[in-house]
Amino acid sequence: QSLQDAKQGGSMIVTYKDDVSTLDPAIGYDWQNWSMIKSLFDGLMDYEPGTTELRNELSESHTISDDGKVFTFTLRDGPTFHNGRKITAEDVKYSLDRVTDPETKSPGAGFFAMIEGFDAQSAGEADGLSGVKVLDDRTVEITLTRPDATFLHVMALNFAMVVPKEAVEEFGDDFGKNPVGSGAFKLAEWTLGQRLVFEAYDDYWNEGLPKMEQITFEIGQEPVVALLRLQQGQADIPGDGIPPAQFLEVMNDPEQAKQVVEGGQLHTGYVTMNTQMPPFDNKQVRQAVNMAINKDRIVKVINGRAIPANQPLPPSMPGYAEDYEGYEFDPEKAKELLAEAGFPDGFETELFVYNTDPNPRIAQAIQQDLKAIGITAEIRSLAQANVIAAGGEKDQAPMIWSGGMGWIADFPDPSNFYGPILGCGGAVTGGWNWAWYCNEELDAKAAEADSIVDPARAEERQQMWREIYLQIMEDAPWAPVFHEQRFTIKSDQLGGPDEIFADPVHIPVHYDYVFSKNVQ
Amino acid sequence: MTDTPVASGPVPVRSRIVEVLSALMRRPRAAFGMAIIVIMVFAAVFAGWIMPHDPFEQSFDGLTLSGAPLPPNRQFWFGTDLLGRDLFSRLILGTRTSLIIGVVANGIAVIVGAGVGITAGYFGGWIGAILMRFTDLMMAFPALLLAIVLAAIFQPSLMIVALVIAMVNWVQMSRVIYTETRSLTERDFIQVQRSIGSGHVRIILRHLLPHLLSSIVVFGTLGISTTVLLEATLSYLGVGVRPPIPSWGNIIFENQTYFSTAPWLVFLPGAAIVLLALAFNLVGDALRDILDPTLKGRH
Amino acid sequence: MNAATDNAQGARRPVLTVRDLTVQVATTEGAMTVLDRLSFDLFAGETLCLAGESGSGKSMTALSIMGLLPKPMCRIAGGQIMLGDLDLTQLDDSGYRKIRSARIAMIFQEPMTSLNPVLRIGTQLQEVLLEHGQCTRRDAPQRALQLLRDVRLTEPERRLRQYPHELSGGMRQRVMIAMALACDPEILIADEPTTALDVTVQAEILDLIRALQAEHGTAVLMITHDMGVVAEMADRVIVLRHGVVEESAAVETLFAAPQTAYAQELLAAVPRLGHAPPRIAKPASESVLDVRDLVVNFDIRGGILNRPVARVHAVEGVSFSVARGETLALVGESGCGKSTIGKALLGLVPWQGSIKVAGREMSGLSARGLNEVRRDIQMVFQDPGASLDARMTVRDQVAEPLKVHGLSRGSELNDRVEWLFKRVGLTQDQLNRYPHEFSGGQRQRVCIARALALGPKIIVADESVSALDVSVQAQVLDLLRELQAEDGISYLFVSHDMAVIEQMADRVAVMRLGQIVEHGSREQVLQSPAHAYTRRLLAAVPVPDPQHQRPPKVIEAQDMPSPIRPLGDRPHRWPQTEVAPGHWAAMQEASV
Amino acid sequence: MASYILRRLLQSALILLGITLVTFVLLYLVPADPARQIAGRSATAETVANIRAQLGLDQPFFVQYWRYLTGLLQGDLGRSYLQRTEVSELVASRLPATLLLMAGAIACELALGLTIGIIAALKRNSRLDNGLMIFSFISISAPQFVVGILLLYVFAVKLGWFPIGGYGTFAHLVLPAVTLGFLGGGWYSRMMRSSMIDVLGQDFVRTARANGLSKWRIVLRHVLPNAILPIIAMIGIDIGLFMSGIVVVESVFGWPGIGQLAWQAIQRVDIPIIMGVTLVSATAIVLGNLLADLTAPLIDPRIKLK
Ligand SMILES: Nc1ncnc2c1ncn2[C@@H]1O[C@H](COP(=O)(O)OP(=O)(O)OP(=O)(O)O)[C@@H](O)[C@H]1O
Ligand SMILES: Nc1ncnc2c1ncn2[C@@H]1O[C@H](COP(=O)(O)OP(=O)(O)OP(=O)(O)O)[C@@H](O)[C@H]1O
Ligand SMILES: [Mg+2]
Ligand SMILES: [Mg+2]
Repeated sequence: QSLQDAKQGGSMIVTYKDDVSTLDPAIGYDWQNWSMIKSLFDGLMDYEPGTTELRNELSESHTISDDGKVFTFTLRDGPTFHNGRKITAEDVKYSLDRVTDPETKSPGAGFFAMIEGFDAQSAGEADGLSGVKVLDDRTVEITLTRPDATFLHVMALNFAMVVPKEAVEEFGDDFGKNPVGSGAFKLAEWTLGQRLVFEAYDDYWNEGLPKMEQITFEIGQEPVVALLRLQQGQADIPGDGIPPAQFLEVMNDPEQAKQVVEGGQLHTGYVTMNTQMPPFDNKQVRQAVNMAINKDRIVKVINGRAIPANQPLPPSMPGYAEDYEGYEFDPEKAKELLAEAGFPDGFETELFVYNTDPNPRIAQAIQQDLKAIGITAEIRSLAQANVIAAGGEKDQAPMIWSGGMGWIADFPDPSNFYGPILGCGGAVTGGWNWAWYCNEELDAKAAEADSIVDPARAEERQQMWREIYLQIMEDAPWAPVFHEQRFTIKSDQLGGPDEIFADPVHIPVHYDYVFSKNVQ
Repeated sequence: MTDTPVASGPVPVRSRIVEVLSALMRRPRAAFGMAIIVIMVFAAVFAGWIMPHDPFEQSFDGLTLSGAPLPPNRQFWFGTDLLGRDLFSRLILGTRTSLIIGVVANGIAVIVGAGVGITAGYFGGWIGAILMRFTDLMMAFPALLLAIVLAAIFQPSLMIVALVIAMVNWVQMSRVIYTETRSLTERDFIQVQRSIGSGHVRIILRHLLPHLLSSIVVFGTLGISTTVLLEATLSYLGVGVRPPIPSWGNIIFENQTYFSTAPWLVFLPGAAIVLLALAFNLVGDALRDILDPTLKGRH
Repeated sequence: MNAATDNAQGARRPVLTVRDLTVQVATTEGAMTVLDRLSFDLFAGETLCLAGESGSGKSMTALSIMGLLPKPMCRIAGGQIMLGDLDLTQLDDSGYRKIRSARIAMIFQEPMTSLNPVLRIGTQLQEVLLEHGQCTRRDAPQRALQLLRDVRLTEPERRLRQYPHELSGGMRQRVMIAMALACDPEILIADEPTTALDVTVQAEILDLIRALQAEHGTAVLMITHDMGVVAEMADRVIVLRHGVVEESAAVETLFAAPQTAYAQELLAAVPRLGHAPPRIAKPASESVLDVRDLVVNFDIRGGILNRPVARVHAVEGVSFSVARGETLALVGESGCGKSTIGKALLGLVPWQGSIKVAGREMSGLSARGLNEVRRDIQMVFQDPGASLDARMTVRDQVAEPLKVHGLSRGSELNDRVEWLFKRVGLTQDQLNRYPHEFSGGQRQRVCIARALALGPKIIVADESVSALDVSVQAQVLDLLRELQAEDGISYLFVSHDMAVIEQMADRVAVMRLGQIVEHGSREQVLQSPAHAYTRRLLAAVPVPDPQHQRPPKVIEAQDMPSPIRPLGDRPHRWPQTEVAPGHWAAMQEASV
Repeated sequence: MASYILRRLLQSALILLGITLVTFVLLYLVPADPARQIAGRSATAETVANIRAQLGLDQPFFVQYWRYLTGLLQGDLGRSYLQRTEVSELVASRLPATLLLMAGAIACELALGLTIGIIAALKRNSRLDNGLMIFSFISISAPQFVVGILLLYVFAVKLGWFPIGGYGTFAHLVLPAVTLGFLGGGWYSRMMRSSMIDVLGQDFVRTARANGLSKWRIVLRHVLPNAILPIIAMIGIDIGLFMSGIVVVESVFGWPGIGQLAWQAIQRVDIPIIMGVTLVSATAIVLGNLLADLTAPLIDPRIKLK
């Protein structure tokens, strides 16, 4: 059954443990609401389903000026909001102004820093972004302060999605509970703490989509129970994935394993080492840690749900260095390095970790590996907020295991792994650069790479990023441990190509494209 | 009256403690409880000698190829945990933490609870009012929040978790004891003590306490299970013992989702907790029977 | 003499036959026989009294018949209890259930605790009726009401809806009787039904039992140690001692010519009003206790701020003094404030006024000072059961005051405790027992021993001999007098037994509603009572002589005038007039 | 009575004030900056400062607290930082489920606890009593998660008698309530046993027996009401416990109660939600205790409310 011919209709049930926090595209920023918002709203740009290739969405086409600073988008004629009103260029400007308005308190505002007038806007001194101009009903022109290769990715972020002014003004702060967008689905029901129901938007501009007539999100159930319900045919997708406890059981049962789709993820799990805190201010120590960690064993401990990592970028990310070998697992050599660095007997330190399974377990495995080279790491297993807070202080957390809070890319571009988490900008109090690594040379090189907007020079840009990350590996502020793989289990009734179920940006599935075999 | 007095004449003044202890040992159930307690204390103190494996060793052959823990077998009597460590050794080492929590911390909570309850009930008046409102306040106190704050501010340690438990767990006890003390204080025999000139401390310890023993035993032993499990929650939030140090509670807590695939990881530490609580209950019940003469001969 | 007794002399079959009843209790030292081959018959319509010293096994007999011996400590070791053709000792629990209340009913010693505190009177009555199929559910309330009328409770409709604690002791005892009579039983067992009550109420209850017995023809097994009650109630008497029958005879025979030595001793010990030996008037000495204008109020709180809204005027302006070696008796109806005075003297309740003990003013004393004073004044509490700690051996409890004040320790302490025990007539082997292993009277002796421990100058004895049988009572009274003679101890002697008072007191104060209404020397008050209430009190005293019987006059139980008053409404203090030198009385009081 | 309630409510208001203060202090001490969490990774320091100012987090402690209190008096619990929803709405949406589960759980606890406690007291020191004691300790020591899933597996998945989690009908309520009842029943049964034994030794029980009442009548009508008082005090305490949420059972059964909300908020340091939930559960505890104190005189008329 090919995707194109699949008939529309049918329904499915997705379960989640945690509450859906908000469906406001300017605010929602967790992996749960990220793809829900994608189905409710549309932006100017998007990705081809199941891939990381950009494509036009609400815009019919776009042009980039030669200096790479002016982007002109032409809107499609036809798309309407769920309230029936046609989308105009004004809406695009309103949406961008809104997300950057400090009143909105959007966690994504910083992504738009390259747009002209952003500084004034975020300081609350302007009436909108001066760089965003409405040329006519269907044309928007956006001017940047510097050429930026990632800009089109930024326009594909949820934060850039188009919202209708009248609805935002009507609902005010509660817009996130009463979203009105232009996506393939519209919100039909939201019972707090229990369920959300999405219904297909009949007037969706993209003919033939969505496939499902209705999606119900059921909230508040333990993943273990969600799996039971799936097995009983009462749910179609456990949104939180296969619970670690049941993973082997599922995979060892051919019947169930058949229903599992495996895919890569733009994810890296790593240990940060605070380069400002002794003894991690010593490069050799950091390198020793890199050599001490037995990544294969850790992958085994999490039942092979990941592949070992040797660099910050995940394999499917452009710029990934295929031929780079990384630090190999060699406790002996690690010990030598430590001795060279002046710690023949090792030292004591702390390893911070977010307290949800399997992170404390992974931390314990790392702990044992470090023990083998003489480093005694006390584990501090804390609530997420506390770990983040500790990482943001210069002298709090010598080591942090990133699991559970780690970097899943916002968009598939190598630059996304640098800025706030490895660049100097993030190495400030309250920042996200927990390694407190700041290499100004690399910062300059990163800026240079990002100013290459010409698609023809993409290869060159990737090369530059590769060099940046290899230099980082040389300095070793991180010890990359693994890249998580995604395993999505689905019910028999769901149809669609495997990529849909392992979409790199839509987690767990690309809701618009899943169809029901029941109605075929 | 054909009274058959066996021992008339002065009774030798024996140490009360020895007397109670020997009375305990004469009851099979209490002796059984004592034995369990002794064994557990022994295990806690001499863990280093008893443990068959290194409890922290994530041994290579402790996991299957696909990374599953091993069920009980000849090498690992109680099986292994998710990191391939020997569960039996971890349980033995965990006895330390769990005894400190379940017995010491819970014991402190019991003492504080009983203390506050008795004081409030015995003195009444504004002292009682203040103490009881304070109890109400503590009852509504967000303990988990306190845990998070402490976790972030202090270095986590067993002391802190014991402190938190002692701080939050005395409340129920105090309320129940308060009510009982209130009615006991009204009774004549306490009035008599006051008329004799007994001090407050003497009245409380010698005359009120024995009457409250039965509630204290009930709450104290029930508290063992709850605090041992509470420790796991608190450790999870980062106040308590740090991995890889085991405690019965955190072994259960870490592994509870695995109970269908690796039941030994949940049921064995669970059994240890039940056994500990049961042992204290058996001893406590017997103690109460011994100290409560009205129940004598009723078993 | 009533008609039923005459019938009993005929050859009628007894309703209850007890043969060779032996009861044992388990103690730490092994089984102990408390009833030894006891045999007697009970005939329809007659009243059989079980008399005898405290601890002789009277209550055990009653409990054996009811099948209520506390299990598993006590057991029937042999013998038969025949109810008609039925051997009760062979019955199982469900068999017994059909007998209890339906054929044999019992009134217990303590009316205060024998009713379920959480159920209404009506409910408890109806329950019994329904359980034994005495009436239909529809008729039950009506029958219950009738029962309350039968026992002459005032306002029976209201009582049905009340809870036990809302009734006075006398009323509760009437309810107990109503309950016992609910199923018209053949046999009624009454275990000291009036010990806890004051004389006037006692007279009412006894009259009531007699009247009901006449109406229903019930056989009554009455247990008492009060020979006055025996004389007034019994047709036949069995005297028990140490679990064996000493003497069994018709009441007239027994009183006229007791056969056994024990019975003779018992009867000789009976205090008789007007027969007390004259007391030698003591030379006026310094007063040990001096009370001026004592007021004890209990606030009843309420309202949002928990302010006092009303006040119990338990003691209202009482003044008296007790000289060294003197005994002042306090009499008065239940609830008039006698015990409260005692508690105030020991600083157990807040009070106003002035109390001087051995010349030291009590008000404003620190805790330490108060303890000093307490060595000079001690109290024997009214309820011996409640005033002993159930979790402590009596040895420890008697030793407690000595330890508290650090007076003696070690073997000296032991000797002292043993000496105290001996003095109150208890034996060595009882030292290490717990309170519940004693009979009521034995407990009272323990309490006296405890009060004596500190060697006080004055003892407040609150109904201290009420639960003692006459012989022991006489012993204890002798003891008290002996102490007085030797050490010059003074007593504030609270009692309702006029005969005892006559024996003990130098002076008597009669109380009513928190005030003293009459006050004078023993002879003045008892022989020429000036106040109407005193006269009524004296009239209610049972006379230990079967020939002398008061005509039954059943009085209805009434609510007492209440000492509770709204704030600011002080009770009127009755002015006193001196009717004779040293004899004061409140004269113009209408509501007597 | 009315004035008693009023007085207690006044006191309760003070306690609640105390609780808000303590909670506020604690939250003030938590080293996690809500502004940073709101601002996200891409934010600059200025943006964060800006947000902090908007939320008033840059104000001194007492100003913040005063603001919260004045808001509270106007019925404004504030807005969740991370969910951006009115806290009152979030709490209100979960309150019915919590109350329902609480009622169900207490009913189960009582049913189980009283039955076991009574039987154990009547048959004390028998083999049955021992068995029941072991059962009680197992039930107290059992992890909620395991009990919940086992029940779910047996009664919902295998036997199909009940739905696999969810909320709505009576059938949904049964399993979570039974799970909690199983756990709490252990407590109640031990307490019940000990207080039953006390009451069984009292005089009026002897009177009832002397009146020939049947065994069960004595137990149920005479002993039970006298023995149940400590249990009632316990229920008061329990209400509070349940109101602050039973996270594990809620998430096993997908029950939309307050516990999950609270747990998530605590993990994320979402201050307004934590404050709101704490306030609600504190209120429940205070009311629960009041309720227990008000019930006591209905059962034991000797108890006077003072
Ligand atoms: N549980 C017990 N253990 C040991 N001895 C007991 C126990 N109960 C009662 N006795 C003893 O049994 C004897 C008879 O007691 P019982 O209560 O029948 O006396 P009584 O004649 O009713 O005395 P009183 O007039 O004081 O009530 C007493 O010597 C008492 O000490
Ligand atoms: N703590 C108290 N609070 C309130 N009222 C009390 C208190 N103690 C005693 N009373 C009341 O004070 C009055 C006097 O009581 P008290 O015990 O002194 O009487 P009594 O003369 O000893 O009676 P009895 O002969 O029955 O022992 C009674 O009405 C009683 O209800
Ligand atoms: Mg008796
Ligand atoms: Mg009195």
